[in-house]
Parts: sequence; C-alpha cells; structure tokens
Amino acid sequence: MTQNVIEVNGVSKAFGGVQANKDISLTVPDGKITGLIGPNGSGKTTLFNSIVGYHPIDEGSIRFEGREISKLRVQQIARLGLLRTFQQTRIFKNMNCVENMLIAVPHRKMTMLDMFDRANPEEMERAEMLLEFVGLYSKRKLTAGSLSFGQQKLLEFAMALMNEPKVLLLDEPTAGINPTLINGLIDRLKKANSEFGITLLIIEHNMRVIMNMADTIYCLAHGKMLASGTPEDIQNDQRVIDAYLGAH
Amino acid sequence: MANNERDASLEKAEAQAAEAARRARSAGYHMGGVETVLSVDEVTRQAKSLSEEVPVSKLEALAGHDPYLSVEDLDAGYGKMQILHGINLRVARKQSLCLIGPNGAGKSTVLHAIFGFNNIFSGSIKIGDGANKRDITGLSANEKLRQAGIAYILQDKSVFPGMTVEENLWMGGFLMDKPSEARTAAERVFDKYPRLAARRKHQAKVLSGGERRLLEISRALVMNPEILLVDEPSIGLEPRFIDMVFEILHDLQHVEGKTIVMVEQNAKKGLEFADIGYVLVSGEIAIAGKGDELLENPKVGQLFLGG
Amino acid sequence: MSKTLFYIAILAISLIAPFAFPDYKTQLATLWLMIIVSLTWDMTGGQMGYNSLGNIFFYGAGMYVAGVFGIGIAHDVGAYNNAFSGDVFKFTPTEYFVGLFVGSLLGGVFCSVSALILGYLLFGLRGPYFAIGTLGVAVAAGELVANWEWIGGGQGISLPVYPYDLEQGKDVFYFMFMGVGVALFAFLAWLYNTKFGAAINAIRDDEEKAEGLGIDTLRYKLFTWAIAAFFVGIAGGISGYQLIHFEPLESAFQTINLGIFMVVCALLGGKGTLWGPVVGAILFHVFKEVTWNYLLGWQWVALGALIVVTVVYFQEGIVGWVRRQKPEWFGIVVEEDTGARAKPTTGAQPAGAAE
Amino acid sequence: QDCDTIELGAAISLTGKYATNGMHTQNGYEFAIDKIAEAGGVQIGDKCYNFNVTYYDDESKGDRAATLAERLIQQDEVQYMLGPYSSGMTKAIAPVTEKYKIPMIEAEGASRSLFNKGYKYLFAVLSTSEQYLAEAVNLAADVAKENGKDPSEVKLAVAVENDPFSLDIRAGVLEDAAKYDMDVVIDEKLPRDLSDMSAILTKVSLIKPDLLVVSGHSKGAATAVRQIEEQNIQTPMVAMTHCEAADVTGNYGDAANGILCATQWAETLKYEDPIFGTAANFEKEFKEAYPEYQGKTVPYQSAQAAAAVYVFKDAFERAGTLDKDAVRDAIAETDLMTFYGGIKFSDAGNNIAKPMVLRQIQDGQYNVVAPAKFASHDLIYPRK
Amino acid sequence: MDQIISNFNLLFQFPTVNLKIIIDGVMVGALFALAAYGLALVWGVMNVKNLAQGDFVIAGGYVAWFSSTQMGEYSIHPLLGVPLAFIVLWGVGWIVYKLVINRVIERDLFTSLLATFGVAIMTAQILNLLFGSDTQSIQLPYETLHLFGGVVDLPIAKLIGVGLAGVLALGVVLFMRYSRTGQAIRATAQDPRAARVLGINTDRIYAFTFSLNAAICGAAGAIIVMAWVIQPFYGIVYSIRAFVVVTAAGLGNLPGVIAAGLGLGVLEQYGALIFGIGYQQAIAVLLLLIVLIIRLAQQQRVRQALQ
Ligand SMILES: Nc1ncnc2c1ncn2[C@@H]1O[C@H](COP(=O)(O)OP(=O)(O)OP(=O)(O)O)[C@@H](O)[C@H]1O
Ligand SMILES: Nc1ncnc2c1ncn2[C@@H]1O[C@H](COP(=O)(O)OP(=O)(O)OP(=O)(O)O)[C@@H](O)[C@H]1O
Ligand SMILES: [Mg+2]
Ligand SMILES: [Mg+2]
Repeated sequence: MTQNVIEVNGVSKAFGGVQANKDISLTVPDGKITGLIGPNGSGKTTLFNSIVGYHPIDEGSIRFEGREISKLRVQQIARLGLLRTFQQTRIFKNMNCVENMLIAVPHRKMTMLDMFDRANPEEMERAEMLLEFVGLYSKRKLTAGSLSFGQQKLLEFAMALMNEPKVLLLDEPTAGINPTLINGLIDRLKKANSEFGITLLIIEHNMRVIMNMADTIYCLAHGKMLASGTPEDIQNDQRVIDAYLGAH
Repeated sequence: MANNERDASLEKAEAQAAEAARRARSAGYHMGGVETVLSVDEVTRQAKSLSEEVPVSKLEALAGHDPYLSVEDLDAGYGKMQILHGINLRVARKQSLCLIGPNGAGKSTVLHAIFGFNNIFSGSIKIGDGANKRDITGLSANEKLRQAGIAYILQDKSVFPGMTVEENLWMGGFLMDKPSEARTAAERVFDKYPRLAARRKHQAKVLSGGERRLLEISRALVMNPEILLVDEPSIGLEPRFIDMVFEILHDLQHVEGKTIVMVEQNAKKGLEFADIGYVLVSGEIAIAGKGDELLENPKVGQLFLGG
Repeated sequence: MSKTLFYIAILAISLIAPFAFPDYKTQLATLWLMIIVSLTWDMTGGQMGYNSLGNIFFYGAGMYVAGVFGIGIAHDVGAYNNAFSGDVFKFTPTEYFVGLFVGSLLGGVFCSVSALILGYLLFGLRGPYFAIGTLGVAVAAGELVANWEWIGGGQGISLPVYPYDLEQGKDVFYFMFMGVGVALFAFLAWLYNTKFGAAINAIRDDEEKAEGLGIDTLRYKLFTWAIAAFFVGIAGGISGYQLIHFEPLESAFQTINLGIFMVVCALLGGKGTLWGPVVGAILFHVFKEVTWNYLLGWQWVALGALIVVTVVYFQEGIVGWVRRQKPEWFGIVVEEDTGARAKPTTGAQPAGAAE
Repeated sequence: QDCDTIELGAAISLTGKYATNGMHTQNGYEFAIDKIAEAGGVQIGDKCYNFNVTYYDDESKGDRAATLAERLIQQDEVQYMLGPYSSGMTKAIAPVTEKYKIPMIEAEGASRSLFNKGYKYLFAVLSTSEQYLAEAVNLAADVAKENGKDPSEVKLAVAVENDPFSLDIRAGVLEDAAKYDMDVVIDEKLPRDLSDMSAILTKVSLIKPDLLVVSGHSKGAATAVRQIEEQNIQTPMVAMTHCEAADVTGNYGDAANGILCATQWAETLKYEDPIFGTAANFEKEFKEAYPEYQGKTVPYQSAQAAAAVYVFKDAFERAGTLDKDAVRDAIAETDLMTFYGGIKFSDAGNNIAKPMVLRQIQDGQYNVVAPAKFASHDLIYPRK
Repeated sequence: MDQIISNFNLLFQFPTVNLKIIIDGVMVGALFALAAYGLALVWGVMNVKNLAQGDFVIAGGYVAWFSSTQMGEYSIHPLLGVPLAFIVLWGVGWIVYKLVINRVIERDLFTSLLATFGVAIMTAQILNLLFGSDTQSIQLPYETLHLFGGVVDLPIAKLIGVGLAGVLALGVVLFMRYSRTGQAIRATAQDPRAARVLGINTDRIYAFTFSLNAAICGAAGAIIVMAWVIQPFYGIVYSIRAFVVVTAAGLGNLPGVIAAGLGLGVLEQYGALIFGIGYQQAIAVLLLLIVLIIRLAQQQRVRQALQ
C-alpha cells in the first residue's frame, strides 16, 4: 500500500456565517494524481488555503508526511515541499522568465548566506531545462508580464517544478486556457508526475481534464465531502451527477 | 428557514439544468481524449498556415448580407501597442457570433474595441439596419449603451460586491430617465428569475459564481439593449451552470431577438451555440464560417477544440 | 571594459569635485547625503515595494545618537544641553573626532537595531498603511524627542565646531559622506545582482506568491531595512556634526522636508533601478539650489510643481524612461530568441534588472 | 550722491511659520538703510557708502538658515551679516558666522543660550529673552505684597512654545519665580502648530493661578487671547509676548484688554538719535514708508532691526576702515544711544544698556506699566 | 510624572471637567471627522490618498476669512462663508482633479500620495504668499455660554460650527445613500470597469467625488476659522488627523469614520490634559500606530484567503 503524503482529517472552516468546509477528510497518496471537484462555492479553494497555511482552520488536523502542519505558516509549509498554484495566475510580471525561475529555487535547502550568491550554473541549467519542458525556452528573456494568459500559467507551473516540491496543489490549472493547450498542460502534468515523482492534487471543473488524469477523485458540495472514488465511480455516482455534473 | 429557501431554489436550479441539458446538444465541458499535444508556438504556427484569406464578402454572406453590427478594418490596441490588425466582423440582427482562438489572440480586445475601452488606431464600427447605418466608433463607453444599445458582459466578475442584488439591478438602469423605471425593469427580471428574486436583499458578494453570472447577464439586460457582447460566459463555472447560462443566451437570441457577439474558450460549446464562428489568431481573422461548419473542420478541431 | 572606465571616471570626478569647486563643498557634501538617503529609500521603496515615509526617523536617530555620544564622552549630557548661564563647555580634538567617527557608527548600529524592532512590528502593513505607519513613527519620534529635556528638548543640541582649520573640516565632511555613499553604492550594485536582490524584487512584485515559494519574506524585509537604516543613521550622525546645531522637529526628524525629498529623488530618477536614485538626487539637488537662489519666496511653489509634474507626467523616472527607450542597455530582451537551447556557458548570470 | 556700497547679507524668514515676523524684520532693515542713505550714508574717511543687503529665504527652518549663511559668506562673499528672525535661526547661523569670523549684528535672536557659547562675532541689540516676562513675575510679587500676601503664595502657570526662544522665556520666568519661592502649578510646552489651547486653559480654570505666562510667537498670542476670553478665564494677571505682532487688539478687541505684553521697545519711550529722531518719530516715518502698518502698532521687531543697521553704520564710521577685524572691534566697543534705547554690548555680545518694558492693553491701547521708571500708566489689577 | 498624576487627579476632583473635555473633544473631533470623511470618500472611490486634505481645509478657512473680513463693505456674514468656501473649494477640487488627480488615479498608490503632497506644499505656500503667515480667525458676534459654575463653556460660535458640520455630514451621508449620483459613486468605488459598462461616466464621477471632497474640506475650514484659528501651514495637522481617523476606522465604513473622528478629538483632549498639550500630536500618531498594530495582530489570525 502506498503511503499518504497528505492526510486531511475532519477539517472545518467558517468565514463569519459561511461554513466553507465542514468535517472534510481526504488523503493524497504519494506519487499519485488526486482530483478535487465540486460546484462553485463548495469550498475547494478554501481547503487548499487551509492546507498550505493561508488561514487558520477551525477544527481538524492536516498532516504532511505524518507531520502536523495545521499550525504552520505559509513559508514554513512551502519549505517542507508543499506548493500550490493560484486560480488566478501569479507570476512576477516585471521580471523575465529566467529570473522568475531562479526565484523559485528550493528555499528549504538554502541558508541565508546562500542568498548572497549569484545563481550558479547548475541552477541556470535546471531553469532552462524546465522552461524548455513547458515550451517557453524561446521566450526565456522576455518579461513574464508580456506572455499571454496561457503561457503565464505554464510559467507558473514551471516555477512550481523548479521549487522541487514533493506535492503540488493546482487550483483550476486549465481555466480559461485554449482546449488544445490544455492537452499540452495535461501531458506535462502527467510527465511531471511520472518523471519527477511529484504528487499532484488538482482542482478542476473541466471533466475532460480530471477524468483523464486523476487516479482518485473527491467531490465536495456545500462544504461537505459528497463522494470519492475512481473517475469511473465518480462519473456514475448519482449524487455527484445531481449535485455537480448534471445529466450527460 | 434560510435552509429551506436554499433547498427550494436549489431544486429549481436542478430542474432548470435538467431542462437545459435536454435541449442543448452537449452539456458543460465536453468529454473526450487529450491526445493532441501541441505547444503554444505550434498552435500559432499551424493556425497561421491554415489561415485562409477571409474575404469580406464571405463575412457579409454569413451575416445574410444584412449586417446590423459591422466592424470594418479595425486596428486597435492598448496604449501604443497594436493588438488587432484589420479586423472585419459582420453580424445580422438576431444572429449570434462566437469568437474563438488561442490565448492572447485578441478576442477580448475585439469586444473592448467595440465597446470603446481601448485605443482604436483606424477602422470603424457601424451599427444599424440597411441604409440606416451609424458610425459609433468615436462614442465613449457610456454613450455606447445609451445611444447604440450595446451592453457588455465582462470576462471577469463585475457585480458590485457591496451592493445588494436589487441595487445591482438598479444600477443596470442607471441611464434611465427616472429611477422608478429602473425599479420596474428590475422587477421584471425578478419575475423571470425567481432564483435572483429570493436573494434580492443579499449583498452580491455572497452569491455563488453561477448566480453572479446570472446577475451580470440580467443586469446587462435591464436597459433592453439591442446588442449583447459576452466574454467567456462559462469561465470558472461548474458544468451545470454553463448549461444554464447558455440556455439564457439561447432565450435572449431566439425569444427576445437580441444580437449576440460572444467570446468562448470552451469552443465546442460556443460554436454549437452560435450561428457564425470566427477563429482569431494573432489579432487577425484566420477562418470564418457557420458554427457547425467550424465544428466539423478537422483543423479547427485539432487546434482549438483539443482534438 | 567601458563600464569600468565609466566608474573610474565618476570616482575621479567625485574626488576632484571639492577642490575644483571649493566654494560649493558644503553643497556637494549635501548632494552625497541626498544620494545616500534616496539610495537607501529605494532599497525598500523601489526594490522591495515597501514605501516608507519614515526613513527620516533613522536620519534623526543617527544624528541624536552621534551627538549625544559625542557630548557624553566629554561632559554631562543633561547639564550641557540645559546650560543657560555663562558656563562654557570645551571639547578636545580627540573628543571631537571620537564623537564624530564612533558616534556616527554607533548611530548606524542603533538605527539598524531599531529597524529590526520597528520592522518586526510594521512589516505586516501593506501599501499606504505601511507608508503611514512609518510616517507615524517618525512624527512621534520627533515629538517625543522634542519633549525630552535631557537631550535638549525643543532647544535641540549644539555640537562643538570643527577643532582645526575650517576648510579642512569641510573636506572631512565631504569625504565622509562620499565614503559612505560610495560604499553604499558598491554594496547595492553587488547586492542587487545576487539571489537576495531577486528575492526582494519578488517580494515587491507579489509577496504572497513569494511566500508561497517558501521565501521567508520577513527575514528579507528586516535585513533590507536594517541595512538601509544603518547607512542613513551614519549619514545622520555626520550631518549632525556638520550642522553643528540641530533640533528635533525641523532638522533631525524633518518629515516633510528631507523625509519626502528622498522619495522624490528616487521617483524622479526612477525607482527600482540602481542609478535612478543617484540621477534623481543630483537633478533634484541642483533644481532645489537653483530655485532657492533665484525664486525667492516662490521656491516651494516651484518645488511642489516639480513634484507634481514628475509624478504625473514622468512617472517611471528618468532612468525608467531611458530603460523603456533603450531596454537593451539594461539587459532587457524584447525579442524572443528562437534558437534551440545550448548548454549554458558557465558563469551565466541573470540579466540584472538592477542596472 | 555717488556713494559706494557695503554689502551685507541676511537670511530671513520670508516663508514658513515666521514669515510675518521675517517681513517686519526685513522692513526694519530696509527702512534703516534708506534713512541712513538719506542722511548721507556711512562716512568712512572721506568716502561715503550705502548699505545693500543680499537676502535669502530661510523658510523658518534652522538647517536651511545655516546653509544660506554659508552660501552668503562663501559664494556671495559677504563680509558682514545681519541676523535672521528668531532665536532658533540665529542659533543655527551663529556657528557659521563664528566659523568664518564674520561679524553679525542681530536684532531678533534673544535666547540666552546664544550668549554662553563664547561667540566673538555675534552681537545682539535686543535684550535677552529671559528678561521678557521676568518683569511680570516681579509685578505679581509687588501686587501680592500690596494685598498683604507673601510673594511665595503666588501661584504661577507657564505655557510656552517648545522652541528655543520661548523655552528661554520660561527659564527666565522660572528663575525669577524661584527667587520669590513662588509655586509653579502649571508648566507646559505648547506644540509648534498649536491652534487649540483649551486643555491647558481648562486646567487654569480649575487650579486658578494668580499669574499666567504665555509665549508662542504670534500664533500663541492669538490663540491664547481668543480662548482666554472664550473660556472666561479669571486669572487676574496674564502676561505674554508678541501681542503687537499678532495684532490682538485689532483682531480680538475688548478680549485683549488687561493683558500684559512684553516689548523690547515702545514708541512712547523717550529715546532719541540723530538719524531716526525720537521713538515716536520713528513710528510715524516708518508707517509712512510702509503703509501696511497704518492703524496698527509698529512691532518692535522692525524697530530693533533698524537699530541693528544703525549700529553697523556707527561701527564702520568709528573704525574708519572696511577691515573686518577692525570693524568687529569697533562693534564690540559700541556705546550708542538710539531711538530704540541704549546699545552697549557685554563680552558675550548681548545688549546690556536697554531694559525690557511691559505694556498693558488698556482700552485697546498699549500703555507702559512697568518697570516703574518707564511707566506711563498704572497697572490695572485684576485685569477685569 | 508628578504632574501627570496630579493632572489625572483633577479629573476626579472636578468631575464636571470630564464633561467639558468631552464637549471640547467632540467639537474638534467633528471637524476631524469632516476632513476624514472626505478622505475616506476619495480613498475608497478613487484609491487616491490625498495628502492635500488639510490644505484644502485651510484654503476653505481663508476663503471664509477673506470674504467676511477683508472685503470692506462687500464683506459677507461669516456664516455665509461656509457655503461660499464649499463652492469655491468645489471649483478648486475640480481644477486639481483635471490637472493632477486625473492622471494619477489608476497608477500605483505612491503616485497619488506624492502628487497630492506636491499639491499640498503648493497650496500652503500660495496661501502664505497671498495672506501672510499670521494666524487668522473670525470673531462671531455671539456670546459664550458658561455652565456648571463656569467649568464648561460653550461658545455659541462653536456650537453653530459643530451644528453646521453635523448638517453637512448628514447631508453628504443621505446624498451618498439615496441620490443616483451617490449610488453611482458607490458603484464606481466597488468596480469602476463594471460601472463603465453600465453607462456610468466614471471620469465625471471621479471629478465629482474629488470636488465634493475638496468642498467638504473647505466648509470644514470655514467652520474652523470661526471657532479656532488658521494659518497657511496648519494643513498638515488636519491631514495627519484625517489619515489617522480613516486608517483607524477602515475604508468603506463611513459612519465609523465619523465615530473615530469624534473619538480622536476626545482622546486628544484627555491626552493633552493628562500628559500635557505638547504631547497632543504624538498622542494622535501613537494612537494610529497602536490601532495599526492591533489590527495587524488580528489579521494574523484571520488572513485573507486567496483565490
Ligand atoms: N475570505 C472569505 N470570507 C468570506 N467567505 C468566504 C471567503 N473565502 C471563501 N468564502 C466563501 O466560502 C465558500 C467556499 O469558497 P471557495 O472559494 O472555497 O469555493 P470553490 O469551491 O473554490 O469555488 P469555485 O469553484 O467557484 O472556485 C463560498 O461560499 C465563498 O463565498
Ligand atoms: N490592458 C492591457 N494592456 C496591455 N496589453 C493588454 C491588455 N489587455 C490585454 N493585453 C494584451 O493584448 C493581447 C490580447 O489580449 P486579449 O485579452 O484580447 O486576449 P484573449 O484572446 O481574450 O485571450 P484569453 O483567451 O486569454 O482571454 C495579449 O497579448 C495581452 O497581453
Ligand atoms: Mg476556487
Ligand atoms: Mg479574453
């Protein structure tokens, strides 16, 4: 049996009167791709934020590699190797792609003194390799702000890989991306998973994406866990169809 | 109490969604394989290579030679940067047109230009039936709605979060002569969408994504515009809401006789819906045709629909 | 290499300047002060995105620490500052120089430490709240010092006059300021090209994202501000001895003069660039001296107009403007490079936005 | 006639918080220069000279003033300086003039701390500031004695601005109060941008001191007069500075009655000199030259500025040369009677030949009530 | 230290003095609140942090002072100075908007701070050159009421001033809530692009808001010159207070701004009585720092979730 890198247990989170997450439990197995779906406002992003430390949770526990992280802060969690991307892309718009990549070097392996070095050749090599991997090598010297929407998403993804995370949390990586480009993105995500051994947890509304990628899918509704299982199970689960997918 | 209300409205939504699903030809995001893997550059390159000379006469023909809205040789962009190069566009009354294309092709920019949100370097935008055409290129954004009857539904969220649903709708009627007219119009919307009526006193920021989109669309309709510009209505929405939104647009076009210009990344859905489809690449129109034709075009399928 | 020549030329001009224009030594020294404060302001404001309006606090604190230290090694501070009747306090040259050199250094250290403490409290504030919070610190400090009689209160402090030849004294001040300025510039030129520089730029562009990548942002922010404070503190200490007499509200913690001028300099030259604050400080200083000479009574109106015109019409500053016109000078690439990836040569470095 | 010019330099507050008083000062300088030119200029040997002043605006800021002094000396090569307005500015400039050994005669820097630094090139025609309101303390002691009380029973309240000038006034008042062993019940410093004193006056109305001393340039006087009236403060004796400069009689009418005002000079005093005539004559001609003072009291700031220029004239003529050091020595030996009063400098450079006087506003008129030697009217006590 | 304790004891020895302090504080605070209210408006709607706030106040004061004391036989009644200052500063605000604010409005935050700082020093210096640096005030021909054995004094002039301030504040609040322009201002504050889509001329709204702010400040100044004193360089006092109040109350909380303004006025009076008037400004800024730091500590617990 594979080990679970993330174990979420009975997590609840309310914003004022809005119960965004209620008693959520899920596990993310090491080296696998896990999907998270659910209607708008069902609390998916909230759960992500809870895991990576953007806000305190009301109840429950979150474990990463067996270690309790629900009290840690964003940077501490990031330095453990747990990284997320944003629903709205966030890159450093005024810097060029290579600089963006170099900022994403794994900080957990660095001391303060390392920061006073210039980038070393190995890091440059890695940055360029990853840019090539996402198809941005020819644009590496352009400022990131001048990239198109989809390319920015790819850059953000490459930065995440540069950081050598153990687990990558992706929030709607394909929203607003051209369908053909989506294919490319899926392909790369799968490669990252198989080649770099990065565990993935993905939020998506686009069923074509999630069904083709995920090993296991969790479905939230109204802040609660509605169902979980393999893509086939989920696709045929009447509750999921009623609450989310609609009649196909 | 509140729970009951929510359940009730939920049930209604479900019923509507089921209805929509029956009528629509495919629901939400379509399914299918993910085999076609192309890089960004590859898409642009191939799209360029397949781009045919699209003669204006073809566009005229698509609009039944009676365009209501026409964009002629439009060069536009932001600041000094030119994004659009010689765009032509024709839509007839009660027709719908869908723009598709890779990210950054300039689709939103076309809508921006029509509404007057960016710099137009040359070209013109005209509106009107037959010989009654008016040049509206120089009108400012707020005059577009008042004088030309063009309403715009933006790509990203645009409700006023701190105002109630009701107030949001009243703001939709800001240009009306009397506030009472705006209120009457808002009541008409509430009659039509009980889902919104149930939430009229709530602040818009507590609405779910789908309700927000609904509010944005119906708010744009308060002034009873002739032309509707819709930018990616389905972005970030759950599958059932996508169906609902398209259902609303369908009604608007076929029941109320509005002219619709839409941008949609969920291209299959968009092309199924629209009468006319244009493919935009690097600020130029690469292909134009009937919606169904484009759907069947294998190249379009490979490049823009994900195979 | 032409760049080296350029730097050598600049350095040579700086060394010769006080002898070429002996009448303007004090103004030249002040010019270096302006360069120092605007460069340090730019460290947090331009490079890190934290617009402080309170850096003048370090200037005033440095001045007071150096001054009080200089007095303290020779006399009873309270008695000295509150003396009214005929007692005359004398300082030996040694006492004077120890006060000047060690005192200024101590001022710098004191400011570094206070930057760490203040930063710990204030660095959670963003945007205008940070600006106003830091301004609050400077204003409050001025008011409190003005009510602290031991160090002279509203009377301020009068320091001894330079003990030897006065012309020589001016050279000493000029070269002290210049030394601090050159050291600061060299330090920043190096720092902005390290990963540290990249990291503070990242904080400026999107702090949440930077945190999300595992950067310990608070540590970077504190370190940057502490260094800036160190240099400003030293400059403040030297200024105190140069001014001879200073008081809390209008010379030491002068929030609305130097406190804002340093920001204007950085903006005028182009914030977020290495040369911007330097160019801005030179232009601003010259403009100010000229209007102060020729527009008697109207100089402030002219200065207000300069500020308005700068921020309204010249927003990215002079260096920023040049950078847009000639991006290649700054190593910014606008054309894409379609060549396939070759093995990167060793020693490749990120093209610095810092130049 | 064709006279040469002697260049003087001055940094003056044309903008900033002291701008009005800066103007009074500058007008005084200019008036005196014109009068001296009319009277044939400065006679050195067989040549005649006129004064010309290069002014810079110090914006009421000390560090600015110091820079400007430096500039006057270095770039404009000025050999003799006139003082700026206020003790704070003078404090900033004095080290500079001292550094370059430039004689400066100043008329507006009264702070005592200027005269304990051993400056050799600084001369002040006015009385030092600890004397400003000390007379008020003596007066309060006298009144107490008259009423059969011991002066040590007098309760004293002090509210002064937190700047060098006013702090010195406070020091003088406290020193004299200590002599009588008076009880200082309130001792507060006013902020520099003061516009509301109600908190202090509330305390005054509760603690009921016998003498209230206020000093804070023009704005302090204006605010105090207005709010004392508004809050109906009953303190029997109120003394302050800058009444004339703030034109409290013009602005607040009856509310100003009974207030004691320190002044360096009054037009009713019996001083006289050959250039300006009597004090009253100075007042008359000054108003003619500067019509904006019509209907107001000519502030003593202008009078003493004029006196400073006069001292220069006298010193140059006695020195008989333009040599800087000779002129300095001549200034140091000044012993001159002017319309402004006697002028004779101590070793420290302050004027020891002229007393301060205290005027009380009586029916809108400034009448000298103390010291007894100069008094033209009796003190009205309690003030209303 | 002894003095602080004895000052503190005064509060208990003479309990009515508390009333007096509160009344004094409320009266000053009402004016802080007005200036802050205007600031909250431009900050919230246009994201402009106006450092010239206090200078507008002082300029308004000079308008009232000049028109009622310096115009000889044409002098107007001082109370009419309030509406006059409102109107004149409206015009000034409009000009400043067109020349400066207009161009910094959608730029980064520091731009507006600095641009308005430039405006502030120009305003102060021009006032100085026009009117001199003396303090000025208007004496109203009204009595002062003395209550509670003379401890509490209420100058009728101040009462009128505070009354006017109240009327003005109420008028603005009602206007913002119920008028269409008010609603349009609120909508623009929440989402300018969406407002433009609904036909609102946002440029006009911005110009209107900024002018309104300047006018409110001007009226406040006209009240101040009747009850206190003005001087060309006192603007900074009111600017700092306005920022303190708005920062403490938080944006978009207009009733909160008024409450915070009054609260600050009272606290400053207490502080001045207990610690000495020399600490008044220090108390204001220290309060600001404390509020900021406390809020920060709270935020550390409830951090904004990111999409
Ligand atoms: N900071 C917040 N304050 C108040 N309510 C919030 C906050 N963040 C989220 N919510 C509410 O919590 C609920 C869950 O939000 P969340 O963003 O997690 O949804 P989601 O599943 O990511 O939806 P979507 O698919 O639209 O992104 C929503 O009702 C939302 O309005
Ligand atoms: N406000 C703006 N200022 C400058 N450039 C812009 C702006 N908005 C868009 N652009 C640029 O214009 C080009 C076209 O953008 P546009 O938004 O029209 O693309 P799109 O086709 O709608 O893409 P998407 O599918 O990602 O929404 C892009 O290169 C983008 O970087
Ligand atoms: Mg989400
Ligand atoms: Mg778009």
